[in-house]
Amino acid sequence: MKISVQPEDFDVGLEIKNISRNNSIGAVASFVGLVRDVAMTLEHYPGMTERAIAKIVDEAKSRWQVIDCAVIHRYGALQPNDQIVMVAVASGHRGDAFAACEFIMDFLKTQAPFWKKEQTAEGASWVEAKAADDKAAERWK
Amino acid sequence: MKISVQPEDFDVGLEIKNISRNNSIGAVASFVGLVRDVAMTLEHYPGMTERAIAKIVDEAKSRWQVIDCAVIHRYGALQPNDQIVMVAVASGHRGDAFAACEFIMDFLKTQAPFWKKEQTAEGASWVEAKAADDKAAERWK
Amino acid sequence: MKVKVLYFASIREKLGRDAEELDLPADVATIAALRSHLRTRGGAWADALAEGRLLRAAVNQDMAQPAAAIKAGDEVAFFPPVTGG
Amino acid sequence: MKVKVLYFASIREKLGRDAEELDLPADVATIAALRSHLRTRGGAWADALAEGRLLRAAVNQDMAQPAAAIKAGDEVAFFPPVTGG
Repeated sequence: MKISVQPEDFDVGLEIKNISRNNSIGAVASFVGLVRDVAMTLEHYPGMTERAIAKIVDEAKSRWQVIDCAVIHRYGALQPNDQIVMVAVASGHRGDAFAACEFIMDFLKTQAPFWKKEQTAEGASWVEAKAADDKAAERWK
Repeated sequence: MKISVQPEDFDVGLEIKNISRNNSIGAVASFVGLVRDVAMTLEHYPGMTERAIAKIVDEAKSRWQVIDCAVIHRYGALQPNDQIVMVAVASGHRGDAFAACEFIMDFLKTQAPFWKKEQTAEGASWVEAKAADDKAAERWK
Repeated sequence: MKVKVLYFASIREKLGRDAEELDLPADVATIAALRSHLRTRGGAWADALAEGRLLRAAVNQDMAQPAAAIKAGDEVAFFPPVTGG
Repeated sequence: MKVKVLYFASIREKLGRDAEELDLPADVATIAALRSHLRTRGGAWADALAEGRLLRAAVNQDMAQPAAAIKAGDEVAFFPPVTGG
């Protein structure tokens, strides 16, 4: 189980390998979120961030078979096409791996204290939270 | 768009990178299937396999925003913990990436002509298709 | 009517054959008809292709239902339900 | 009752402050009460913490509802809805 909040980039392939070293694992689902067209700075709440992610992961483990998982979220200045976040879940079964991975991402979006500030030509502006993200999290209830 | 049916191992991290080089991509969902405890040989139907996968990918593209994707399936002799299959889908949005990736995996399981023969201590035996796999594919209708 | 027939996995092993060229009578014009036609060979053929067995088929490398038509030059395949992924 | 209060993102910028130690009156014992208490400072405080604004709060690094209790020694945080991932 790895949870990391860091400014450095990460290697998804390596993280997937690290959680796959076990013959009971038949399925690894993963997700990478990337910066699209606009550079941004990600602020977070040190301490609470790791704690919020750990709670989301624990909730996922109580719902599905999660043999191992890795969650990495970056903060600081990020450029277009940079990786922002990754979630990888290893399980015996693909249904569990997919569900737990998507669940963790949906809750990261609404429960983990990160805030994006975009740098556009007109200046910097805070990204507004999306109603679609609340909806995505609500459907797991 | 990459579809490959091959005996060689693959590098998931590299494949994810290859389909992520585009500023309109905000989300990459991926899946890796691994051999669990029992060594096996995978037989396939050359020609039809690639064709069946291409049809599944086309169907996914008609349903969700798929900017790029990679599907690799191995055949031949595989040992415990070896990688069997990977699907990675790049999209602007995470909901589309997850749905398309899971859809492709579910249909691979029921529509792509591969057959597993396991080598147990008691000898070799063909793996039986699972009703759960038919169900997983049916829920997309 | 000449067709090519392929067999895979457990079917291939039971029949001891992975492919053959056949010249079919005109009335053997669907997957289902070809399957019963092959069963008349008896022995392993009657067993491996028995009605009760769950089999899949493809015509020209596309999954096909029992009622699917077969025409001259087609590549037909019989195999068990797939188990990849 | 002494507590630590943290501000993040747009709230932090509007208030020009990221953290402070406060000694609260005994009747300021919930998130909602602390929020109105801070609004009485007026200016940017009245604006950034106005009732109509969508704000989130945490007590001791756990997301907390407006009615959540605050006790001495707590770390309380105010911030806008999160936008990570």
